[in-house]
Amino acid sequence: MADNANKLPKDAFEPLSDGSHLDNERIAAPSLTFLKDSWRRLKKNKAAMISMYILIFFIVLAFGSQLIPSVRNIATHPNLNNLPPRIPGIDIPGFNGTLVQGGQRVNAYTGDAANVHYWLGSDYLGRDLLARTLSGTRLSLIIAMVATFFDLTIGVTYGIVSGWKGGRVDTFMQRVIEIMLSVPNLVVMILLLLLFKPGIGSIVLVLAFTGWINMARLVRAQTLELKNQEFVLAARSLGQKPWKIAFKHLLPNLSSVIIVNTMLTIPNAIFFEAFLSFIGIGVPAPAASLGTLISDGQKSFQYLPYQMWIPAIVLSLLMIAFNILGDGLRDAFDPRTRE
Amino acid sequence: MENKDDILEVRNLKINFNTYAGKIKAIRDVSFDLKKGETLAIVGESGSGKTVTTRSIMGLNASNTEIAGGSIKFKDEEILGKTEKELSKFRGQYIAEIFQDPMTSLDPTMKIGRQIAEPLMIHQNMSKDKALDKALEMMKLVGITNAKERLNDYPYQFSGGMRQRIVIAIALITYPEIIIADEPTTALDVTIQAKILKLMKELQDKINTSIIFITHDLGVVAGMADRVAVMYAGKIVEYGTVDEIFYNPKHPYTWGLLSSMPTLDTKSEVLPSIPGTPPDLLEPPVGDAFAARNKYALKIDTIKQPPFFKVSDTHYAATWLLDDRAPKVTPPDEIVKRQKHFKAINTK
Amino acid sequence: MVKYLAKRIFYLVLTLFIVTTITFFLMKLMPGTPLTNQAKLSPTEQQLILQQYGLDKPVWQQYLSYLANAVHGNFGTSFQFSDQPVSYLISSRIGPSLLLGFQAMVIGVLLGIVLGAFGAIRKNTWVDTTTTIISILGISIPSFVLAILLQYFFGLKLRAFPIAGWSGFMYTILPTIALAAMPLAESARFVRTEMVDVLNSDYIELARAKGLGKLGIIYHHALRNSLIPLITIIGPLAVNIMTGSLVVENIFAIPGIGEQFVNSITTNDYPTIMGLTIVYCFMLCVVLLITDIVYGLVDPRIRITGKRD
Amino acid sequence: ACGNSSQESKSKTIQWQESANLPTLDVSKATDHVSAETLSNSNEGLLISAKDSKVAPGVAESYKVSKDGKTYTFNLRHSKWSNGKPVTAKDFVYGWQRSVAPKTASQYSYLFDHVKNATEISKNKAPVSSLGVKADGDHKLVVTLSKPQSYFKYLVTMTPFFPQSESAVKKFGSAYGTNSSNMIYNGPFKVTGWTGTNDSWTLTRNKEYWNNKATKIDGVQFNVQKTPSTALNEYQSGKLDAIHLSGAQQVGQYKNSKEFHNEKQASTFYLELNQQKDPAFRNVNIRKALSLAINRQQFTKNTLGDGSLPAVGYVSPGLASLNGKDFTKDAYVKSGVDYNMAEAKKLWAKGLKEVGKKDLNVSLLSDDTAAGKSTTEYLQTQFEQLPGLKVTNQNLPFKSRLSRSQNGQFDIVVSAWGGDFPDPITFLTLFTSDNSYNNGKWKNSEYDKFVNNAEGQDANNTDKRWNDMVQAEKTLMNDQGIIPIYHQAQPYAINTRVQGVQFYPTGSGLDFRNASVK
Amino acid sequence: MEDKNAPKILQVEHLKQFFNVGKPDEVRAVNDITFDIYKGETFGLVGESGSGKTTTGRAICHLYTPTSGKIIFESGDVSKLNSKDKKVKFRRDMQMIFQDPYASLNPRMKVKDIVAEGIDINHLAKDDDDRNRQVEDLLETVGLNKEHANRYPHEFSGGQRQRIGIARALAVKPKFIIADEPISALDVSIQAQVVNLLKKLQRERGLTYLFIAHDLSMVKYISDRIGVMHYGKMLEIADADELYNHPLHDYTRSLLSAVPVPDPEYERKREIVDYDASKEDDGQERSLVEIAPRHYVRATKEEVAMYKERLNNGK
Ligand SMILES: Nc1ncnc2c1ncn2[C@@H]1O[C@H](COP(=O)(O)OP(=O)(O)OP(=O)(O)O)[C@@H](O)[C@H]1O
Ligand SMILES: Nc1ncnc2c1ncn2[C@@H]1O[C@H](COP(=O)(O)OP(=O)(O)OP(=O)(O)O)[C@@H](O)[C@H]1O
Ligand SMILES: [Mg+2]
Ligand SMILES: [Mg+2]
Repeated sequence: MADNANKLPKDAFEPLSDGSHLDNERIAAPSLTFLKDSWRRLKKNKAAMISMYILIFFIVLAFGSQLIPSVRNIATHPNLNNLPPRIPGIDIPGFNGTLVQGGQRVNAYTGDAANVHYWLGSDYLGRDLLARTLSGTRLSLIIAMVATFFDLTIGVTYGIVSGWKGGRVDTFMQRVIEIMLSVPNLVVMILLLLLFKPGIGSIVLVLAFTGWINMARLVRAQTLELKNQEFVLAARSLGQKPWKIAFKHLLPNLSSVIIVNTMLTIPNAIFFEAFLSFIGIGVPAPAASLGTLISDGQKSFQYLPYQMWIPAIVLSLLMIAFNILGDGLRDAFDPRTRE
Repeated sequence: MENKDDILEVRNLKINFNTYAGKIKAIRDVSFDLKKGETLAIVGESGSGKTVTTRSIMGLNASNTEIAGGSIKFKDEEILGKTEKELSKFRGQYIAEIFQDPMTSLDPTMKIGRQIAEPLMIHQNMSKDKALDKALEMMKLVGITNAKERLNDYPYQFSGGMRQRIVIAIALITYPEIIIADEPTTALDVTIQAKILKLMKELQDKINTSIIFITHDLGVVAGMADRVAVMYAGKIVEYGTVDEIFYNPKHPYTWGLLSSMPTLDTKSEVLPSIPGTPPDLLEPPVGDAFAARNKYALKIDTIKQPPFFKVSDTHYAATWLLDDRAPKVTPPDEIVKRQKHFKAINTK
Repeated sequence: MVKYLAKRIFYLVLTLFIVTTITFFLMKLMPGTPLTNQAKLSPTEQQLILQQYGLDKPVWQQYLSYLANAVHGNFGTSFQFSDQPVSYLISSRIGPSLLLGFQAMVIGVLLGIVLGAFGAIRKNTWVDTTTTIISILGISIPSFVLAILLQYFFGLKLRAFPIAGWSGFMYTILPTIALAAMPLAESARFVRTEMVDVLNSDYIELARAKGLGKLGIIYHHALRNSLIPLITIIGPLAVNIMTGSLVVENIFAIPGIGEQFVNSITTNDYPTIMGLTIVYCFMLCVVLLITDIVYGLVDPRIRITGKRD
Repeated sequence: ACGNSSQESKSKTIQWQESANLPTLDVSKATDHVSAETLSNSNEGLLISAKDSKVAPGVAESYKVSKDGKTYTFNLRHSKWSNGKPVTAKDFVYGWQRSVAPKTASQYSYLFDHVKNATEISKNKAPVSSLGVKADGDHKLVVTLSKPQSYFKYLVTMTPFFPQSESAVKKFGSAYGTNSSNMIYNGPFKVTGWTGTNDSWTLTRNKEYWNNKATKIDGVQFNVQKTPSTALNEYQSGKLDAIHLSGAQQVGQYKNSKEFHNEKQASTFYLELNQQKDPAFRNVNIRKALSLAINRQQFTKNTLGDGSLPAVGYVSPGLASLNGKDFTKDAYVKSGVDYNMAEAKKLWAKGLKEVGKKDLNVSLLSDDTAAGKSTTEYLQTQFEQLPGLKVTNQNLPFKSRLSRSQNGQFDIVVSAWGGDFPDPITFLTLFTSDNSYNNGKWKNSEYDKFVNNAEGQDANNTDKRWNDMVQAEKTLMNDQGIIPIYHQAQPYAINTRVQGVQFYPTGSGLDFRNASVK
Repeated sequence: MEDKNAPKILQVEHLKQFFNVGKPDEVRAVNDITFDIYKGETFGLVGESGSGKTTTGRAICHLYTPTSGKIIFESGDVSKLNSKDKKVKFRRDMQMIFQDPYASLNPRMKVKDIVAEGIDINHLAKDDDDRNRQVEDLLETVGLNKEHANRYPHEFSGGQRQRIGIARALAVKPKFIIADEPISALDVSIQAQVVNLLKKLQRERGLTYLFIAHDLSMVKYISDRIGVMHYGKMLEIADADELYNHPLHDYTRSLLSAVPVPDPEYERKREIVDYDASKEDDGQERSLVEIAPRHYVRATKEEVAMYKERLNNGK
């Protein structure tokens, strides 16, 4: 087992006694914050990244397109109604302005319409469906986001208070949640919507009213856990004020739960808005959300399938993208998946 | 090193883990063997590769494991490379494992009688009733009172110490040839730990099994082991009989470990500690991995990994200090004291 | 356990009471009365009609008598169907809804378990990917879109199933699928996560160390431990199905209470809306109670100590 | 499933779509069209509706009207109830009394207002027995009116005037008419299979009907299908023989087919402007401007597209005619229903100046149905072309809409009126100053005078009465008291195997007496 | 190290700390304990898991409101700190060091901000520069580099994190530190680093420690006096050597007999002494009695004699 140390330097067996080699508190790895680290992991998740780009695409498109006057103020052209999609230069059935009528594919762009192009068709009032879909997407997103913002603030506050206070306060607050949970939320929404004047505000309110419970429960559970974490105790033993603890210690550590849950609440809100619109108690006309567009399109699905397909696909894509991104973020934030 | 009654031989084991950050070289050339009926303790600090080593003996590696080389032979039968199905014949039957955390290693929804009996039903095709009878015996053996009534209890109805006894019963029920105990008492209180350790020794005598005992508590090692292997950064740095390691350690890391632990009569104002932290196994240093924390380091330590130097037939250490060319160094006081004691027993 | 049950039932009653009270007063705030042709009725007749519906008394009296009647399952008379007690309306229509809901729940959850379990066992393989895609689609495609598509393609184009209506098993298939998609997706996701967790747990490791084969581990240890928590999402899934049934019953013309609920909303049939609201809450409460009891029975930790967090 | 549909098509039962549930079979309480459609085939009054605004003999073989137009004598035929008991004049007396009695709270009791003492009875000021209807033996019924009513013959075809068997009403008690077995029938069909709440029920041949041999079909099954697209799917798969077509697409698809039936209805959709809430609407130029801004042609053709007709006035065309000339021709006022945006803008500017306003913010209230939404959306775009006008749409469920219009909580409301019987007066009474359906509170003494004359002093004089009504309509249109938009039609797709189903624009609407199946 | 005549810095009198009072799951985590800690000493607290050590520590630090009993810190009753100033002062004077190096540092804060939290709360820094300087000093004091200030906790090893925790506690210049198992989560090789640091700080700053642990060798090494807890009760208090050499209470004896020692010969000879806790459940009144000077045992009146004898036999 002995070694032939021929090639070793002469002083190989000199002690390194000056201690210079004992550079022991050095940290080699580059500094990575939690968010950077999570981001790195998220970037590895292709589906989540694609979803994120899809969402960015839709959001930019839906909001950016509002700068175009014809999208912001959608004109009606009763004479150019129910035209199928026609995109200049594209000649695939479904996008070339033809539709099946009485078993035959005919060109719908005749007469007045001969020279117009509705890329995604027009609706029963001759409104551009592309513009309508964009506005609808925007409206759905706004409703969902505002509602989510409300239920986020309500839910987070409720959860933190309930978890942090503990004791009787917590018990009472949990009872309230239990009771709210044993009422189907859609029923509550419908009852409230019957009461309020139908409109975007009411829908937001109604969505917010029922949406926060999940967030509150998650935040409470997490708060309960964090509350007894030693770093919170440390802050308390330093005399930190409770509200500062909430902001400096709890919130940042709740952020991943909150972000993930928000990502999953938004599609939920989108869904409920669409649902309410679909059963006819959603946003009032002429404002259109994806739900009302689907509801409108559904009526003539057999003949003008594009009127439902387009908003339905956009809606589903949004939901899918939010869900996948939410899942992806959960994985990215979850330290257990850190390898 | 070859020995007739070796029942397990690990040779030049190299294991890597593929992770986001890169390849973690967790086990870097580990060799040891285990004799019939003996207890081999593996000590070393967190992350030194103790668990990974034993997991590969069980064939229970994580999915991102890459076995980069070496062999593990159980009674001359190669274990590495066996399929999951073949491995499951070994597990529980010839090689059993006692896990660290008694609170999480039992199925919360299965009656403990059944959990104990399960290996028999798997490996010996025993009927459930018969297996349960055996389980009952085993429960008595590991010191569970009212064993009969408790056969149908669920894990949460037991205290931590009792659960660990159950876990031991599960490991023992097939009278395996090797028991791997990965920190079986770390989660327990000292008084319970003492009882469990005693129980393990008694049972070992009874069924003449070999134990690989993993821990980082040198006190426990002193009580349990026949032989000791000290691991550092994915390598064994010193191994020998328990007396050799405790009374005549040769590796500076072993020195550090032994002297940084106060005994009940340590009086010195400052404990000789090992500075710094273990190296990052993503990029293990060239040369001796311990060099950066070693105040006895030689220049060669930063250049070349030390080979094993033989101290006695049973005692080897991987440190350049044992090379003839190395300067003589004085170990810490505590070690000097121990070495004196070693001389004393050996001359006796 | 008995004490726990008593407590739960107390909360059930309390919930129903609160819900009844809130809906009652909400309804009082709504416009519209049973008098459609109000304008053409003489005051005497108007008075008589209001009397018939008990709307002539002060609100608090109406409230008390409503409560008293509701306890006996009497929710007054429908505005929409003349002389038809709401309780009869509900009882005669609840059957199809329960059947559909039950079928959807069973199919959704069972398939969900299978998918979720396979996904977890074959984690990070194409099986897992497929499972994930199915469950994401199930969660993301609204039931009403799914129902319309199913009806169009399987009912009209392929003629594989009846388009709509309610006369026999064949008629339940499409609506069941439409309703089951969400529970399927949710439970598949849930089971997958649970199972992945369980499969990473120490006791599964111990089971492997015992020499148990893959199937044995899944069958004896992993399944039970990952399915028990599934019980906790049955309640939310039931809510899902209830939600879905509102449109799915409408689209498939199923004479159920979901269809009736939407119908009552559009006809301002307040007594029916109230009655159905209470019935929905009651059903959900019962589902929650049952799942709670079942959870206690299957999870020994709760069965024996009667404690839960 | 495909199997049964072909089998069904061979049966002599017609599969008919209904878009709403059947609320009741109690003839006194039925107010909606589903009950009317069912009951007018399962029960029969003294007379029955016939083509061209005529009436045909029903239970009454013949009838006589006294000179002063106040006494009607009906001679009843020997006919039976579905339980085998004879239908007698007493059943009519009982039935009418029941419909009028305040206790019944029939919402149609106002139809009896010309029958002697009816109004007093409904106000509980006279006993029910004092109602001006008497049985003269089993087969003669004498009706006394308080004033002449030339259209009384139409009224007796309606459900509240149907006979009712006292013994049956007593027997079934409060459950009378709440399901198909708690009811007896004297019409060509019996209702079966209605539990009171379910979504389908059947008219089955009534063997006891006096003219049973004329009935050619076994029955009609009504299927409630509220989702139009589903109904269409079911029609195409052969499960339904007849469906309501909904929306331009469905109509467009069948417009040129033999299956297409566009049934005109005596129903007009019009705008009421709330003059009480918005003083600006008291200005006639503003009202006219709004009316002229509506392109009714374009709206009905492109936007609604469901076969409805652009409004030609308030009273719907084809409802009534005198000497072969339709009422609407006589009473046509072009400016009331014209489209002329340039003129509209001019009048609008003028009107605004007159009321001293620069702009106007109004809400437009309508139903939350598909047609309701299209209407508001269309009107909004048209109206907003008038400078300074801002329109907010409000689409509410029917009853909410109704209660808001009746309580004056609206600026502009899309109202609809369906004539009860084929006489213009069924429309015209609505806009007298104090009529409770006059939601906009448009007041015009001229108009009131014409309507009162038609109902009062000229009631028994056909020509004068006609002229009164023509003048009333013209006054309404000239002053733009309301803004008519369109006359509704109900388009159907009916399988060609089904023949002879009769539609009427008013009242029951649907008659299977002569229907046959190939 | 310890001045035998030092004044008391902390007096705990009949402290009771129950949880879920009045509910079926009531826990009597600390049940009537009394002890004093002298200025400048290290008081070790040992006992098995669940015996109430942590609860005692937290109650003293006023993280819990005691169920009953008194905690007097530097002549002030902790539960009666009515003025804001007093509270602030108390919070500065008494600090905690925690067990879990992973849970005790907020993962979302930079080391700099973690360490400076106490400085910020008490406005101890004049300006940002001063704050940074103080943080750097503290980091150096605990043997870390000042470059570490801008990093996040997860980038550090367990021992380093524990030292950051110590720096945080030191930032407010406390007099008294409760160290709740500060080393039990650390590797043997790292434990000594932290213990040495704690000892050095005590020497330099005259700190008083309440040192909680279940590793008896380490407790003995670091403590001047030791209290033994069991089931929420204090069973024995004595000077460290005295306790180890002459344990009186059966539980202490059992505990000591179970301590593993890195000495194979000793281990081979080990005799485990069993302890039966039910012996104390006889309903008799017990309290801490001073059997020998500074050596207290929880005993009934009758048992006192027995313990005295035991002590004499042992010597
Ligand atoms: N599945 C894995 N993926 C990546 N790295 C792993 C994996 N399993 C173990 N490691 C790494 O391998 C090294 C050795 O780990 P091992 O668990 O064997 O240490 P140990 O000696 O048992 O430590 P402890 O005393 O903490 O149990 C560690 O650096 C660990 O991070
Ligand atoms: N907030 C709390 N609510 C309820 N019970 C508690 C709470 N904190 C502690 N306990 C209970 O009080 C008892 C004493 O706990 P404590 O943490 O003080 O023990 P310990 O001696 O520190 O144990 P360990 O060595 O495990 O840290 C335990 O039974 C524990 O479960
Ligand atoms: Mg390990
Ligand atoms: Mg503790």
